[in-house]
Amino acid sequence: MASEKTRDNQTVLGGYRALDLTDEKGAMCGWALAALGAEVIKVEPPGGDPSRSIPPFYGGVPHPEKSLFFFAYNTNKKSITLNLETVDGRVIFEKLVRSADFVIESFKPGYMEAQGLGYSALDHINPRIVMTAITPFGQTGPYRGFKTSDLMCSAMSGFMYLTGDPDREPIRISVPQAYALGGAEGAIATMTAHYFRERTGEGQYVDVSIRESMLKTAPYSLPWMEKYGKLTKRSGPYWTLMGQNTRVHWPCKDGSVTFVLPAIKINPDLCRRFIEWMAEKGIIHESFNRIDWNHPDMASITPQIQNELESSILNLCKTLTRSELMEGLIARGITAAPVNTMEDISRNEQLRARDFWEQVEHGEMGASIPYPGAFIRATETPCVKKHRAPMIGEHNREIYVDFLGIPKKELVILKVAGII
Amino acid sequence: MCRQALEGVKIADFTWAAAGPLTMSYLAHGGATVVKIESGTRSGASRSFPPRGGEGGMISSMMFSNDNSDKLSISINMKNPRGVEVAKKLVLWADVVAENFRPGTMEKWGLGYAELKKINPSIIMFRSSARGQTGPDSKVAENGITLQSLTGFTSLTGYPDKNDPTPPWGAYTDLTAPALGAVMLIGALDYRAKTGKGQCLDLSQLEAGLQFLAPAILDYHVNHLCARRMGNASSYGVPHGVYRCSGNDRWCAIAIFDDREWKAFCRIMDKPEWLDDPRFATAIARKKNESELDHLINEWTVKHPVEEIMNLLQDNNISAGIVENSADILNDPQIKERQFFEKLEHPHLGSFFHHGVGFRLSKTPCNPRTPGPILGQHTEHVCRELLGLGKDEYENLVDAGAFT
Amino acid sequence: MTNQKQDKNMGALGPYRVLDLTDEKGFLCGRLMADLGAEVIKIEPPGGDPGRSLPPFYKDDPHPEKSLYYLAYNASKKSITLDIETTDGQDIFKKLVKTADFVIESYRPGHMDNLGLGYEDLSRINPRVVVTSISPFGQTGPYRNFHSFDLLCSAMSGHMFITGDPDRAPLHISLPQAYLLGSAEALMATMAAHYYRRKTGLGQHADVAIRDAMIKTTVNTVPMWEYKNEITKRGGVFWTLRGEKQRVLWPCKDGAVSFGMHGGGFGAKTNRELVKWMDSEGMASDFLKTIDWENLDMETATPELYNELSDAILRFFQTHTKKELAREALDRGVMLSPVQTVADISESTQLEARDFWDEVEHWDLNVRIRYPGAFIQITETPCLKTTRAPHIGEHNEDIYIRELKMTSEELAILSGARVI
Amino acid sequence: MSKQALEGVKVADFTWVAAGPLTTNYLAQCGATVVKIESITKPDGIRTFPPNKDNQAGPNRSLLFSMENANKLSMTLNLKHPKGLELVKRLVAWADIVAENYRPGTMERWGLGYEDLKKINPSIIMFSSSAQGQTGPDAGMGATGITLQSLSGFTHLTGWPDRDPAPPWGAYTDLTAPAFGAAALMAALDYRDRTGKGQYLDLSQYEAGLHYLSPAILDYHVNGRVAGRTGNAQPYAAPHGVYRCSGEERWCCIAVFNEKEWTAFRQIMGEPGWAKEERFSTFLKRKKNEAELNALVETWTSRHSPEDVMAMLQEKGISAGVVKNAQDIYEDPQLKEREFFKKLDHPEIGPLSHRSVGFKLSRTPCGPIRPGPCLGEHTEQVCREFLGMSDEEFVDLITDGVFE
Repeated sequence: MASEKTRDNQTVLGGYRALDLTDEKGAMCGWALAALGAEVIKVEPPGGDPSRSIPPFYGGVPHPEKSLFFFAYNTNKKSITLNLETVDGRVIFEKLVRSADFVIESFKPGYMEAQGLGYSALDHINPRIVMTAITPFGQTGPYRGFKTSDLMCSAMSGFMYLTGDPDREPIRISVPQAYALGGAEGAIATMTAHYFRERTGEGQYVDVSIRESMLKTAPYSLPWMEKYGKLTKRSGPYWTLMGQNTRVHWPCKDGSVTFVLPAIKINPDLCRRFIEWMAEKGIIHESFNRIDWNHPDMASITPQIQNELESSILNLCKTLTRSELMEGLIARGITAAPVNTMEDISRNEQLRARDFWEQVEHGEMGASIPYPGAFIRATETPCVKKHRAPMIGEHNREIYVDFLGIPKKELVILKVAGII
Repeated sequence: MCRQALEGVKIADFTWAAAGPLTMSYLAHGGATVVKIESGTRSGASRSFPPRGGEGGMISSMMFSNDNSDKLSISINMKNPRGVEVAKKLVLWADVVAENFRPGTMEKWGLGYAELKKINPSIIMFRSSARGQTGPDSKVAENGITLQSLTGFTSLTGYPDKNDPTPPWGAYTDLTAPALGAVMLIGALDYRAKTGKGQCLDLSQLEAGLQFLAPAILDYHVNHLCARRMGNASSYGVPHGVYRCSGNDRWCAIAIFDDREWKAFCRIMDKPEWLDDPRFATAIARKKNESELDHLINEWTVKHPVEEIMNLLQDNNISAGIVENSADILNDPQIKERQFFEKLEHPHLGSFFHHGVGFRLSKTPCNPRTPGPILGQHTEHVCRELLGLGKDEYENLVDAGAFT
Repeated sequence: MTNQKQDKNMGALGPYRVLDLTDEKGFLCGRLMADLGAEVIKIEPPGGDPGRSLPPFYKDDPHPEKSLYYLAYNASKKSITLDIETTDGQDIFKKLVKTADFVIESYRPGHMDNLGLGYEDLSRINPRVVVTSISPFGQTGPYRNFHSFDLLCSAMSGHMFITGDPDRAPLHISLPQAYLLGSAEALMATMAAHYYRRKTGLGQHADVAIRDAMIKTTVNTVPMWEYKNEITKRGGVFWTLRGEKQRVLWPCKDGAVSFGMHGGGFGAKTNRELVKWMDSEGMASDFLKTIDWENLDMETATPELYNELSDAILRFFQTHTKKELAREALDRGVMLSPVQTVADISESTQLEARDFWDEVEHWDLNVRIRYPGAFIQITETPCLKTTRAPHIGEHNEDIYIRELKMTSEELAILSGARVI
Repeated sequence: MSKQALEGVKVADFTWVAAGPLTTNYLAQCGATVVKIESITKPDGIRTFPPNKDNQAGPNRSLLFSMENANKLSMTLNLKHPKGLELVKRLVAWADIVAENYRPGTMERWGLGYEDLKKINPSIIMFSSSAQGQTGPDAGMGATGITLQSLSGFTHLTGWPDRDPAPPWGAYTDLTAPAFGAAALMAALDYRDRTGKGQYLDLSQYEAGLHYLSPAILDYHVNGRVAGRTGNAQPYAAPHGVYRCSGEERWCCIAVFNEKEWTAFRQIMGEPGWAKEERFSTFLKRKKNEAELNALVETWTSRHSPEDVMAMLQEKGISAGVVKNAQDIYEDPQLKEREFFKKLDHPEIGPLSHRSVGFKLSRTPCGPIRPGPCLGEHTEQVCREFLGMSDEEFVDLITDGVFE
């Protein structure tokens, strides 16, 4: 228990232990705690966590020790194998709970209780324990038993309904997001409970709903519906923000750029800069010449003129490359960003200048891979240096033999009996 | 009133717009005293987002109320030296100073980390910015709409058959950054409580956002494969997407990952012949003929209401869910039963739903209790009760124009 | 399928491919085929074969890549992962069957048929294929679905009933043997079917019963019952092999030696030489020296005679160590062996002289391990040198990508669906 | 009768006693033509191995011999006679395979070493099985299965940990070597058919046997552990062993692998109080207290017949089997249904059950068709039909005593 351990004063959670029973649904929670210095022990079923089969893979060939998805969200963790569905597995887990500060799990609601390992049981063993359950819909309510997918959590959060073309189906971000956000939300919840525990000595049970953590992705549309009964709909490259469509996505010669089309009535100065730029390029709609841009007569700005501004800027963008366009936009004080791909990201100068990438050694593959580095810079308690995700059961000996004192001979028996 | 987990935590909150306030929301809901420092001249765009109510400086929007519930508002004129003086008093009072201005702004006010430390040696400064406090681009202007493109989310959203991606609705990085920021902030608070040491936290919303794309980044670094948008397809599940149902703009998300689910699905659709159909019998074949399959599934789904399909598939242990619109969410039985929304009475906007956090703590509630404050609503309360200023002292400041 | 280069030894079975679906019941069969040069592809369920949890383990570390049991009997094979219970798995398996000469499996009888992969199904895909099924009791008959384990096959073969001390329970060999004998039997069955295929082009189904293969270990006790209604019982170190009880294990100074006192022509030379040896040390009585060994029939010899002989020999052996007895027996042509441990065996000069051991490189463990080498020495097509057993799915890339020309994307689908 | 798998394979079989004849037994049972070559003065020692007809030893009276040599042909020859050797060479020219298991050097002494055979028949495959191989310092060591199983380590590994070894009954290495040898022979035959090349196969029964102990050997090489006797215990199950049942010398083996089985087993035993005790509550504890557990299990089994125990447990999916004695094997319903034993009428012994190989081939039947041959029973047939000898020549050879 933390109080009896030598606290590591370099990190926030040094000396704390988390037992991480999650699959892909909650991996990011333990990942964050590990980054904060906790000893996160991933408890995998014998044979390994099913999330090890999620693509992409190192070298493109599926292998449980080569899932890049698994690598990404299990850095700095340890791994033991344990079958919780056996009495022996339960007894061992209970021993580990005595030494732990956190338990994180993402089983179907009711599963842990069925193994005799629900919160009340763990609380009885270790009243300081913070137990975090990360599930698609939470532990209560009519949907709690629903069969889940990341897509479904996104779909039911309102976010997807708003993303995509109006005449086509709603879409999600192609790198699934719901489980990652749920895991991060779980980490906040866990830290909140941790803070309380450290002040009062009391642990508690944390019930995280992945869908609810996604619900905030659609914040503007809900009051709009509640107040006016109006449904915000998806609108492709436009953003339907205040009942109006505003273009935010601009294709150019070799890609696209994001910026918000300025409204002439609200921001005539920004518009003037565009007009001047277009004039330089010889793309200018005749109707703009009639406007005195230094003192525009707002009454004369019809929706049609606003539309003409949009189509002219679209034409302007198409004559420029992404870097030319970005350069021009920034020079004119327009907030904009290129639509970056992973390739662009890995070449980004800002990230390099901040020394963001962290080389992680994968000795077993003879490789060193640049990972996204610390998620936040902290002067006193920086995120710990990244260490590769564990191999299946890599720390069985350390935890079972060295820590719990199970004789090696018994460890073999446990393996053969399918318990570890 | 029940105990709350973060009771006693004091935050001087300079954040504005979305990414910053959403981070502080987690702490406010958890019980921290969050004093939002605003100014009448710069109250933040989100106060005026429709739907809104109130007038002029007192304007309030439902979105602002949502993002800032449980916080207090003090309105300080930072251009006035007496105003800055009040701000410094808040720094002395606080455990945390939070901000998400463009890097350099706080320094301009004399409130950089070095200065804060002089005032309050154990202060925690939480700084959230688009690209971090350092580096050549740190001061480039950014908003959530552009930042999600910069981070790569936009290039990963859209229909693969179209030339262009589609931006994810909203400002997606405004969700990813707060989640990770709050984790470290609470950790730093615990650390401070134990060691007395404060520190400065520098969150780059770009860098935090990239954590949510880590598998795709590793794929590029390792395999030189640049992830592309693929609509709703999954690299392994098939069928996997949203399908049109009867009614106007009604859709059902369906994901099938293995043989068992596929067999059950064919049975439900009354297509037993598909099990032996070389186009669909195996996952690889289904993937190859995915658009044809999607088309055929659509022919089935379009004849049924989405609720019926969801329930039918869920009864057979297949992942399916309504693509919920705002109305669906407000009426969702699960959300209702879990009381995710709290109806709070707002003086200008009336009674409406405020969203909570995605979790429940068994001993310490985290539900929203008070709506987002009206600008300067708590100026006097903060000065008198929290900072302990006398009545005269306070009025003196008012007269000096410290508040707006 | 005959593409062998004549200049390089590919082993007698060089041109052939084996798909090995067995668990521990049939491991050895494929292993021996690999020794003979066949390409043996072990098809493991995703996550690895359950046999990988069998002890002993490398450095007692119970890890799926470190089971010495698994390493021993899967050396020289390749490994791919494939769940043949899925439609995709079946589809791929059928593609592989087209390229294969042999399929070996050890599922419960009927399992392959239920999957649509029974012999009839496979022979439609590849009429030449030889399918070998290894099961405890065979594919037919009332016991075919019995739940089994190695000891049970020994118990029901009759061998255990006669092995062990009379005052204790029947015994099996501490390193279970039934599955190994069943595997060897299966190899023979497979090769017989292979020969027939060469002549006719027709494959067939070989149905191997492990218990049946084990019945031979009862030697003559079955006819003893059939003919004489005598049930042979276990007698510890005394066997009723030739009608009367005979000592087969003789204590000596530091252990025990095996020696059978056989009558007639079979034992005459040994017995004569032993008496000479005893005489040279002054321990042969006149009675011993005058026995007509050629005409001594142990079946009809009186117990008194037997006891007199055995008492003398027993006394003699007790004056010597195991090593002394073994050495001298070799020189004198006496059929006697010390009871050796694996340590004694590993020091054998005979095995060393015959270059029996194979040094196998385990780069993953950074070690070379000595394995038992060729099971038979062959002049023209020697057994191939043992190579390390494959890691789980080690050859997925070779088979799926290089050979079957599947893409990384397709493999990702299969991985996500837990097919590979 | 349908075709047999090895029809047309010709074997000149010099093997004797057990390990050799059991190897050619596979070939004979699968349809090969196996000519067993003996001399009248020195027949195969097993010809007198008990049980014998009427307990009277005689060359054609051993039941075991008939079983081991079913389907073979017997030819007698006097190898010391110059014409005998001549005749052998004609057999070698006829044969695909020459098999022998004499002490190394014996065949060479007769002028029948591999080099000699190759001159007669360049594509001949010669198979030698011996205790410790044809080369090496101990090659000449005489051995029987009884002694060899000790040398190979099997004896040391059989018995109770608290006692001296109880050697495995029979001659265990006589059983481990034959299948290896027969299969390698088939592989060599296949190679010869493809390439025209014969070769020499040197099987050391000692070495072949070690493959049955590989894990224990690797355990020694890697971990330095010398495997010892464990009775009937195994690390992967508890209880695991042989339990006394009602009746005299009646036993049943039982193995319980997992919790589901343990629960079912307890139910079958009627939930005795001891089974619920703390000391048996987990697998590790059952393993730790295995001796007590076994004793308690036996209190239950000893009240039932082994057949009942087997039936009760098998019905619930638990592995259990009768420890069969010789009588049980004869009466075994499974063996009956699979026609494992075939009753053949032996000219001197009378009807006798002959055991089959442990497998069935779907197209080509295998198993005993003819009892083991009487000594010299087929001498004439072999000479006339296989070697194409004329009446005159055959009679001359008889007269010369070549067949004695």
